[in-house]
Amino acid sequence: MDLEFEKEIVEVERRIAELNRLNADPKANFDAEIAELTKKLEALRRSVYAGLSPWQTVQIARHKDRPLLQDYIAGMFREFIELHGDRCYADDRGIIGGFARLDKRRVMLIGHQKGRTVEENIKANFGMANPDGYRKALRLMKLAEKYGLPVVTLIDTPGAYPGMEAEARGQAEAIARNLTEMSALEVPVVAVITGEGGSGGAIGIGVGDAVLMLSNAIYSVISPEGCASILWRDGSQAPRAAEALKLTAPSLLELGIIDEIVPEPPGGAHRDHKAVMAALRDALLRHLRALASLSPRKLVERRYEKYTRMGRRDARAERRARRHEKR
Amino acid sequence: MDLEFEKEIVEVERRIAELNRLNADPKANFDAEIAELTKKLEALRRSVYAGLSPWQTVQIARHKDRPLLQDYIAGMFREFIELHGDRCYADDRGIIGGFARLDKRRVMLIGHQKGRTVEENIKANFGMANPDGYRKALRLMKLAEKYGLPVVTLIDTPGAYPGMEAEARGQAEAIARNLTEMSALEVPVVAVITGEGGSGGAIGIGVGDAVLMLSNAIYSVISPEGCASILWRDGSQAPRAAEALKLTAPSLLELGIIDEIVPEPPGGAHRDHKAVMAALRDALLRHLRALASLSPRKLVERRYEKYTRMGRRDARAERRARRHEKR
Amino acid sequence: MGWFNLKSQSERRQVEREDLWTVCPGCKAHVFREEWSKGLNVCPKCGFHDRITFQQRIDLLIDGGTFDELNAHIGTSDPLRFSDAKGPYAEKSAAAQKETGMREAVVTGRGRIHGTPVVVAIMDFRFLGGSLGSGTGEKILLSAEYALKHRLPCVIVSASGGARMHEGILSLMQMAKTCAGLSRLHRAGVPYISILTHPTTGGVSASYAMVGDVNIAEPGVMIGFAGRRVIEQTIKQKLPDDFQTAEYLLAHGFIDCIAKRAEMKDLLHRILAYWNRK
Amino acid sequence: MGWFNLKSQSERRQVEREDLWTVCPGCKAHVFREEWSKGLNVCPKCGFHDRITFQQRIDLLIDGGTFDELNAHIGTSDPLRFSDAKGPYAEKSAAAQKETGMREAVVTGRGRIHGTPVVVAIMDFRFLGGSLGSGTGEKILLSAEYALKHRLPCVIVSASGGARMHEGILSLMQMAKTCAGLSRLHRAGVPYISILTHPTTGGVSASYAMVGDVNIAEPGVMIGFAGRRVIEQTIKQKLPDDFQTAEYLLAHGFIDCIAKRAEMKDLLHRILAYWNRK
Ligand SMILES: [Zn+2]
Ligand SMILES: [Zn+2]
Repeated sequence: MDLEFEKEIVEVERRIAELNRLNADPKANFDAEIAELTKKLEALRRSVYAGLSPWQTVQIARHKDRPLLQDYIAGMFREFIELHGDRCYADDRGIIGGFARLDKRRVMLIGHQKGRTVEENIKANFGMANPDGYRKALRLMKLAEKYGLPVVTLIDTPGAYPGMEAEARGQAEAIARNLTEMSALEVPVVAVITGEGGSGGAIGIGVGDAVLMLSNAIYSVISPEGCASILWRDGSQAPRAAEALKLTAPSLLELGIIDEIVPEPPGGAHRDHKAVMAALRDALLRHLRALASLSPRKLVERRYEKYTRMGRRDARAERRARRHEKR
Repeated sequence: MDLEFEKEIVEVERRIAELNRLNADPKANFDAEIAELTKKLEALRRSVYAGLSPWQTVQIARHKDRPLLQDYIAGMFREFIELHGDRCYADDRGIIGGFARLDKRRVMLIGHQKGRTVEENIKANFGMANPDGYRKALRLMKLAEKYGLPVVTLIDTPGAYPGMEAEARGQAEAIARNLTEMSALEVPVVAVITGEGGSGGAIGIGVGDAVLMLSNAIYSVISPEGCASILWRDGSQAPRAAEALKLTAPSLLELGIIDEIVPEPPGGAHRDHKAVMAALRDALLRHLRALASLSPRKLVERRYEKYTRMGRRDARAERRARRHEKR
Repeated sequence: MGWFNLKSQSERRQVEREDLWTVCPGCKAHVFREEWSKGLNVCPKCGFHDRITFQQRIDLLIDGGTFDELNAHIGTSDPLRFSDAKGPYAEKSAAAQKETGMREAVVTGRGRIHGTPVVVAIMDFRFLGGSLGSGTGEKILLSAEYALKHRLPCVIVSASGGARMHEGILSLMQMAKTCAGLSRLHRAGVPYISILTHPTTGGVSASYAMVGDVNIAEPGVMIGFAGRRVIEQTIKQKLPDDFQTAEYLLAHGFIDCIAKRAEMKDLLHRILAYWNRK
Repeated sequence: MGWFNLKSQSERRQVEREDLWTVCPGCKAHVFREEWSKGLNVCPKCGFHDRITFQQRIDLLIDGGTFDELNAHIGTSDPLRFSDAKGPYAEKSAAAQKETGMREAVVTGRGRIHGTPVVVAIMDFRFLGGSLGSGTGEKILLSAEYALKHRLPCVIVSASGGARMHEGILSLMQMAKTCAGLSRLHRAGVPYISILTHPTTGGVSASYAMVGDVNIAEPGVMIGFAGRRVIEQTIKQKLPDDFQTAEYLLAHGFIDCIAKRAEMKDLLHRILAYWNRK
């Protein structure tokens, strides 16, 4: 299922692949055509991706070929020792975590797990964690605190699971508890929104000293569809809602919600896992290095200042947003 | 269902009641007979209860008319504000707790709940708590720590519930966690074994700066029946096991496990709730007063010393036990 | 008497009735408006605890004449310049302000509960469904900071449909912001009591409403994270009737006690007496 | 050849067989004793991780020549002068000591894991079913205290049927005693890794075995609080086959990872590398 606005890109990609196939014949020589098309493709990717609407970004952020937690674990980290369970009820598969090595830095890695196949997705509950997942995350953060390890969270969820059992076991309590505890965690926390940053389910592991965001990720208080069906009484108005919600990385940077945008390659993260992982690795290491020099006390103070400033009346964030509007 | 060794007592009680009934007739006068029988009754109670075997004590400790948690709450405490739930899964009814006032002292009261009727007992799961009960207890202890309130626990359980769901939700983890956290709780903890102190289910809320025990209560690593069926391969050997396990208050005082025996009236707590509550109230207030003067640091240090001394080779407790043997 | 006359007569009666009577949202019973108000908006038939205004709540919980409002100047902000099918958010919030006399969905201040000084934050559902906007979060945070500075117990009465979408991500951030404030309060050993009233859902339930030292709910009120309809669509089955009621949450371990409106003040006072301020 | 001759021949063959073969307690397969030992008592057919001795465990986990035993002098005590149908506990424990060469159900010491110094406590089920006696508890506690004093990670390998009834209430107290030691370790930020082997039940599962920073189990092993039979009698229904297995506990959130015997040392080493000792 290709995206509408990617059609032209996909067509050129298809032609290049075709020519490459023909080129395998020693008698053929399509080198010139391939070179030209490749140039064209790059220009096309740049121009399409430079002009994405918020709603198109939503679709990229949810793209099935986008790197998932398991891809980052395999491609970006040098080791992963998964630690299971919340020591209370279950080992949720919507959020997983464990010890991991990023280059030479050791971290506690926690992230939402989505699947690529239907089976994987059912197991991971489509990245929608249960309260047990948030409680496991908190347990691992507390372990990281004991071991003096920085925490890295990778966020990619449509939201916390809205199920009956999830309510019965306290989805609200689990998220509220995490927000409360993360605000005072005495080790560095770097959160990365890699795909969908879906509301409470995202911020439930998303309170960070540094919050990074891939350039085509989204982060929102509600899905555009949900917002549209409530405020426009018409789910098909999702593109307008996406626009209004300011859920793209540049808007969120302006609003002071995120600290840095990690650029995806032209054509999006789903076209080049390696490139986006290289960029993310560099950004993560840079932030981890900087945060490592701060004392636990200082870290907690800074994090408190950071979050309590958000949405403060007459605060910088609001002024910034207005400046952005005027442009 | 009267106890065999109480038969004579019950018979005299019955006769006194009968005479009192007849005495209601203004023409009758059995005052002298009643006085004599009352004297006899008291002597009888004293002699029977002075010579109870451990197995007889087990039966008294389990007596259905013995005061239960709800009786202490109604009869000994001046206020009780029940606080429900473990903030995770359930509000267990096998352990309940809340703010309570003992005379003018404010405490966090936590205890096992048994029922007197079948319905009550089903609701309270016969005093056998689930993991949620132990987790609720811990939550309330942590709240007590925050509020600077001493904790009073009343222990009366056959044991932690051995059910499938209880295992699935981590009965072992819940008890282990409580032992770990209680050892470092920064407020005074006074534990009272009021009836059955059943193994892990008892110590799961029983780590105290002072551990008191009613004179006919029991406290054991395993029920005499269970011990007999394992070590004698014959459940009917429970009386011998009860003897061997040293589960009565005087033995436990000698072994250094408990700090004080709270005397029940002759005839047992089930014959006079008021008397045993008066004695327990006095003992509790005395210990709470003494512990209130200790700093949190000192409290935790003392508690650590107390528990790490238990069963220490060449420790005082063992020497005491030997001295007791020789008598 | 013509048909139109009949109609207008019946219409008039209905208007009179609406003036005199209130229909209970719980059991649909008709109750004299006077009785309804005297009963603190609690239905005398079914016990439903209907919404009340912040002023009624203050009168109910705080000793007369002791309430001093704090941060009254803080109102709504419109960081996204948000506009939906019904027009700009700015107009919507201005209308809400005019209608309620409030500048945000919460009123905060200090006062006394049977003589005990406290900091209190009271949400009012009339103001944009008690939604959690930046101003709401700011006032909650400042309440927690004031409580910390003066070592006073903090009491928050929640009534909210959840996050305020019109403020987008900044609304979401109020969850982290308010919890950060309460976390400091907790670490300093200062009490925080959460009172959950009808309804307390979404982002408010998933932040400050759920992390009280003691969580107290009014009977029968709705408390939950996700909406009932969303859940039914997700799991494709009907939910039990008592789902997401205060009683359901108590049984599942998240609510400490349920107290009737008329008993709430006494209960608060009794609970706060257990704090040994050092 | 008479009947008696046949019989004695078959008997002889069986003895030879018992010498050469081991029967797997998991799948009842016959495995060459040599293969069985070489495979670290793990069944090559079904993967069952059978019990091993403390010495085998030391060889498995600790770098050769680095193990220094601590508190070897601590043995059993008999505070109750306990005696049951089979005679005095004192005789029973003396026999166990003679049979195993151990003085208690746990051996403790310091050693290195791929060079990383650790304190280790290793239970051996052969000694009175790995039961938790006062001496066991004492050695566990002293291990934790040694680890705290020298800021060394503490590793405890559990294998136990539970409390040691013959020491009565003092056995129960070992649960509180060992957890008190581990609580101090935890507060000081020193790692504690718990390894759960077959079986880890009763009082040991409800104390130190369950409160590791990381709880690692060998595959398929039995872990639980109450005994299977007791539970079946209580709930009056059959339990699922995988009940109380390591895999069951992992799915229910109580075990961090499951590691095969041969991989345990490497895993421990890798985990301990994540501790930033300050
Ligand atoms: Zn009604
Ligand atoms: Zn096998």
